[in-house]
Amino acid sequence: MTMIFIFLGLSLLLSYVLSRKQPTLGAYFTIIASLAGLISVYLLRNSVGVTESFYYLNFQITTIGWYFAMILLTVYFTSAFFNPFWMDELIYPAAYNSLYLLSLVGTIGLFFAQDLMTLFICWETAVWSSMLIVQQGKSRQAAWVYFVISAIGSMSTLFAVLLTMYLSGTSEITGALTYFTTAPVAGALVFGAFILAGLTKIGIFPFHVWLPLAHGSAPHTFSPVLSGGLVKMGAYIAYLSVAVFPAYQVFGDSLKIQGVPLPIYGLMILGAASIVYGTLRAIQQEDAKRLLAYSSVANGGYILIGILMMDQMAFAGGLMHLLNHAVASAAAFLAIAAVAKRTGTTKMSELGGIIHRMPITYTVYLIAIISMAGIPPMGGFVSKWLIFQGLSEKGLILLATAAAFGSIGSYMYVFRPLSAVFLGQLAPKYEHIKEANPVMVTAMLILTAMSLLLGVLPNLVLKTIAKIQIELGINPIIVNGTATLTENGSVDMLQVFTVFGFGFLLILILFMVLPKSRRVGLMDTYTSAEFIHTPELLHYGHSFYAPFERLYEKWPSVLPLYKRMSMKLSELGEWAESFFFHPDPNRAVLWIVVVAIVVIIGGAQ
Amino acid sequence: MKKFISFLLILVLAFFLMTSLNSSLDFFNPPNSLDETRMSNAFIHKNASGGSDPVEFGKSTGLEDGSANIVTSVVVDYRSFDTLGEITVLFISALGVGLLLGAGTGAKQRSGFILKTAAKLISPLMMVTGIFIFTHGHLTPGGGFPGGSMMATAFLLNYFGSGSISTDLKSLKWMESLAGVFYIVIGLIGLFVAGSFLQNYLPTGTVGHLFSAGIIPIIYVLVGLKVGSEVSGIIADFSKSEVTS
Amino acid sequence: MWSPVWLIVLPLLMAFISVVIKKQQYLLLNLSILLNLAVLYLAPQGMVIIGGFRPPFGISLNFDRYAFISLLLIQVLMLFATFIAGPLAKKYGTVLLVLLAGINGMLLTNDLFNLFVMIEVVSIASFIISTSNGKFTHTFHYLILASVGGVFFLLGAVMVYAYTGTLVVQGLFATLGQLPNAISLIPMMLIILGLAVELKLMPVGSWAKNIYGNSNVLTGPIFAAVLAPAFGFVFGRMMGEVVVLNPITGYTLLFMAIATFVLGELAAYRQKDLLKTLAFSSIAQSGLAIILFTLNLPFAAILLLINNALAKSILFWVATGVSTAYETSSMKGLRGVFYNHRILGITFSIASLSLVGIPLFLGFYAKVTAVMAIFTTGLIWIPVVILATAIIEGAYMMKWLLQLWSPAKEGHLASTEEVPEKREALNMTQIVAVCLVALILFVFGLVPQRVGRVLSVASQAEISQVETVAEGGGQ
Amino acid sequence: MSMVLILEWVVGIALIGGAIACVTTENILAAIVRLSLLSMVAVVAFALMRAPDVALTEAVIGSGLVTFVFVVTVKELFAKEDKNEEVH
Amino acid sequence: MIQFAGIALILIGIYGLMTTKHMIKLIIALNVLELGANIFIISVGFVKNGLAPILTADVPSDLLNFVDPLPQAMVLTAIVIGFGATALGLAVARKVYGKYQTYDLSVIGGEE
Repeated sequence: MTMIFIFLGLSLLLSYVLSRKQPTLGAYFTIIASLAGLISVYLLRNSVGVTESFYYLNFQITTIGWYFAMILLTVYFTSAFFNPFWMDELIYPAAYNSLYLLSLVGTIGLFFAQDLMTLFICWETAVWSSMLIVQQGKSRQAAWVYFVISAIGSMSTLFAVLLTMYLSGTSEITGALTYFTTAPVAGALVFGAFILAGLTKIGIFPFHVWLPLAHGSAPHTFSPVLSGGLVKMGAYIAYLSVAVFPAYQVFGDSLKIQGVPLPIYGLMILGAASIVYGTLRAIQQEDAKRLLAYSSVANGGYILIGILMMDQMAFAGGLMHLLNHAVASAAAFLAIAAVAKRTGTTKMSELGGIIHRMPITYTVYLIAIISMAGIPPMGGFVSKWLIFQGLSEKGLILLATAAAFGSIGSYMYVFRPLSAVFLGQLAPKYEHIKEANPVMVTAMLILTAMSLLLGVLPNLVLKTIAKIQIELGINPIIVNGTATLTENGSVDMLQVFTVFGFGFLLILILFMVLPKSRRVGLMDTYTSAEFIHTPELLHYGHSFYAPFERLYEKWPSVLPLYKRMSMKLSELGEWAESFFFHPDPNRAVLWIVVVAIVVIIGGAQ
Repeated sequence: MKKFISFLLILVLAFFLMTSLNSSLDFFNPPNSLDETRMSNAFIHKNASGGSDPVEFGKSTGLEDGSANIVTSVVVDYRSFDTLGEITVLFISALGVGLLLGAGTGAKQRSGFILKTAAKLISPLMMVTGIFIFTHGHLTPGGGFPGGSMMATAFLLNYFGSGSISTDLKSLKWMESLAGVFYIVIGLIGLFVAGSFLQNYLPTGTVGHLFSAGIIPIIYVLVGLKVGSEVSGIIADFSKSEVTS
Repeated sequence: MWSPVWLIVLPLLMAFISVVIKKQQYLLLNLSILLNLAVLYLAPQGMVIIGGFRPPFGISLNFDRYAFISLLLIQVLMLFATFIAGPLAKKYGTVLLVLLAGINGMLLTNDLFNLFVMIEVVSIASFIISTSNGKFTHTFHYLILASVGGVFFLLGAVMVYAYTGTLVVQGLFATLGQLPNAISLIPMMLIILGLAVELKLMPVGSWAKNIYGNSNVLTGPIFAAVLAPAFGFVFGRMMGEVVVLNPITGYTLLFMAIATFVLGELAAYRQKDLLKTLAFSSIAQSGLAIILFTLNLPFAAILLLINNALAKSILFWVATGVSTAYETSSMKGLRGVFYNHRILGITFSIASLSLVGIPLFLGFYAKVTAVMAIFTTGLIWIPVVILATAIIEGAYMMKWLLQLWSPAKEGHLASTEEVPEKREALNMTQIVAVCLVALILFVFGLVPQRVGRVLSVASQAEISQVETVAEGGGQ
Repeated sequence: MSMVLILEWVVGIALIGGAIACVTTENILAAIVRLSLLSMVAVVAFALMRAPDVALTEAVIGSGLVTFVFVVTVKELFAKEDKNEEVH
Repeated sequence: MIQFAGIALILIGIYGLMTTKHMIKLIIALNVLELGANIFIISVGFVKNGLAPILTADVPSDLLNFVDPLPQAMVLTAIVIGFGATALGLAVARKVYGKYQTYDLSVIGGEE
């Protein structure tokens, strides 16, 4: 394993050198490096339990770590296919390529970390290297918000890590965290600090603000990594804080709701809130990338709830949803990126009818959103179904309702870009665009194939998850052939796929047979002989769900709250500056006198 | 308002300071004799390095410190290193004044005939007094600082008298530099000869004699010269300076 | 022969000589720093007597590991500072020599009054250096405050003498500790208040904002990287050897230090001017060092001081170099400036990441050590404050990094059109020097444990005082 | 009460009074002159406390040189005042 | 009494530093403060009916009743240091005057 890190470390240097010579070359190299990483991590699947030390970093191969690392590497690997085509847009291509690999190193290190210090070091490395990549996109503000929100998580992790190390006297993760079975009060503090990091990173409400900003304005090639990959770091922290950290024991004495301790239930409520909030906000978005970012918020909620449940079904669902969402969201982002490469925009109201020019991209996107929305034949369905099963089995009605709401809402938001970007009439200026470059298409097809595969044969993944569950000592999910068994019944995805595939074929045949509709130009709009100044406002993709959005457009947003907080901090700083750092000797001497008086009065007692 | 608040604060501070200090200091009744624990007793009895020889003016010889003026023995012998630091402070502030005001070209000072004559008469006298003070620093009150400053005052009078800076500033610089260098060199000789920097390695002679106390008079002369030249430099810089905008 | 006294005397001798041979000032300066490094290497550690009288009567120098570490740091940074400041350092060569002598004296001396003299030497030299940026009202403000602080320190030292009959620093707390609290209170307060001015402790450190905030390539690094750690080390020595605190004064000091740290960072957070940001950041960091020294955690404090000194010197060199070249230090004017100066940008980034305490850099090790050490005192709320403030610190440092690297309007991709016209910020040799310091910082970050091992010896050698505020107050 | 004690009180009160007068006056030149006088009184105080060295130093530096430096610094203010008098 | 006066002078000097914005007056106040400190320091070493610490032919050989010479030595140093600081402060003030034609900091306001 050390070799992997050394290899990736060397290759990031090499990619820097190559990129200095020829940016595209370095970018192609990132594909090779991440592929090599993927293969070598895959080969580690049988060496669970092996520990290795590299310098003062200690690593251990665990099933869960392997599972997470594989997800991340898949996303990094496929996204890397897009890197070469964005080199000319970036001002620091060499830095981009090497930071791309550095963040990869950081994330993989995080999943394989054996001790808390290694965990934190890898975490921070991933955060700041990805922050430096995000800044190369459209917005510095976004990168900054990303960093600050991450820093809140980082610092609370650091606090938890150090307090744990201090109290337990060890830094080995399992040993240190299980210490808290005997110290529930400190345990609650550490749990809070830990889970805060997870929440910020997954983008759980109210820490979700960075997601739309960072995803929306990161370089197009990096958005899939952010959404599909880096967010999963938070999920890993959440996993650590309920599965490895004895959360259910620590909160064993607290009030329980349907068997779930209140603090954990509260976190689940936050998860549910982000499902609802993310869904509603996603429906509103005008920009395809921001829309997908909000959908990540919603899906993060599913993942969090699933992991927090720590049971047979929902937990498995949560872990599986990680993979499904990573694959689907990476594919969706990549599809949008491919469109943006050809058209130069991600605003839905400026696009339309791209299906006529980029059919493969359309297919990729279609399958990705089907998976994200959790519509049956795809992987997303299985995981969401499992989570829903778990929730309803425990009787957590509120959460189950939110989950159901999110599923239904996701139909709305995933259909919007599908319709606005790909369907409809093609704008004249895009008449001459071509299908995406074969390299990019390859990457997208890989992800699509995975989505399909996960939908048809979820047992491939569920086996690994069952192994994890056995390691944790909870009932494993039972997989029987292609069928997944639960207490409420079983689902065999192969059968489902057959049925849906049949239906799809039927519709396709009908579509072919039935007469075609008449095609009109996009801007062929009746305007009472007025000249149209702002044609995009008349685009059918604009204000797509206007009547629905109007229901909640007045709802307060969270971002102003943060802005106000930042402003308050500035004001406090200004106050301190004018009060204590005033450039007036009189005042300083006055302060000396005041301090002297205080000290004498205070000290005399 | 500001004055009132300041006044009030000072009153409060004064009250608490006084009540706090009252427990340890008796403002109106100084002690009758020096506390045994104070190290100054060793300076007075000249027995810091052991020894219990009686100290008598004009008689005792070969004491650890040969200066009749105990303050001088503290300043230039026991705690000579402080003095080195002190002349460094003066040196650096003279330098700073020079850097800040040195650009001035030199303003002519108008002065009356009487002042001129008086200055011309007094200034050599003061010069001599100054030299006397710092050469007798180990016997009588005074020493290098007032002596050197006296010299500088003479310089200042000379300036009033003649209306311009007559003494060559260059030579002042040399004097300043050399006096400092010699101070350190004498100290370093101590390091090589006797084992510690600024050690009094010359025979201390008889208490009360002009040629006694080892390196003390030498150092005090150097200090006097250095202080004199530095203060002169400061005066010259201030006098020359014009308001530059 | 190889006595640490050379560390003070040599620069002083050079300073006296340099008055008459002005042209060689710069040479003498660098020569004496190099010779000082040799002396540091050769001189045996231990107590050194000056004037031939043993400690209570004469002045002595305490050349232990603690002094060694601090002196080494100061000589190295001074060497780089003078080298990079170039022409300015030539003009102020004598002053820098005296400053060096004063700082070395301050760090070495074992006598309270001698410490006062050395502090005065240093502060007067630093007044002169601060005039080099031409903002005389700021210097004046500094001068008044520092003089008041000096008088306070002197009074404190004299009162210590009046009560205990001795001025020897080493082990003075034992003697002072026997005095009733009401008596030791005032001298302790005076000593701490006297140092507080130079330490930039909150209500009395107001001079630092403008002195640091208008610095040029000489003043910024000298103040932030040489003077700040020097006074930090002196404060550490005082806390370890002299100061006796009762719980209430201890908490007052702790509160002031925390307020300095938090409010300093907040003030830095709102700055739109690079140098002012760094100024407030320096103020805040010195607050953190004071927190650690007050809690009697010298090891963490030393680590922090070293990290800050190295990081701040780089930050100030780059910032002053760039802002002088582009005639602005505002966020808007410097946007994307590192596109022109990649190497400076990378060193700046390394320094700021280390300052913020990002892993793989020395600052991270310092922060972790500090927090772990504070846990041992039982005051768990202090690490919470420190880490929460670290978010703010990270926020503004990153804001600057992002702006300085990205030549772009908000909402647009970075483009070369937005890059300011290239000008020479530092010349090639200066850049090499900055890189060397950055390399030191980087290497220290790679081998933090080794650095820590060297330092822990130093901190153990120095601090003999056992009683801490935490122990006194936490019970 | 011995003579010395009376003298001490007189000097002490003179010091405090002089200091207040020196600090509170609005006129710069008056303040400088008062500082010089205060310094003179301090010389007496030093002498009273058996510190001849300090007294001598204070006399030469404190009341001599310091005053001179002050006066030279504000010599422009002298000039201004002269002008004002001429105008009136 | 003189010790008391020394403390009073320190406080008056601080008062001066708190109330004036005139640079020259600030330095004057600083001088008052330093003078007070010096007087206080000397008074710390004072002994009732003590002798000046100078050996002369008339001094009794038991050397008992001297005042403490160490504070005097310190004050000697402090006076010179004070002079240095004063001179430098005035030089700085003069530079400010050269720039703004006034010594009043409240007129100058905040220099950027």
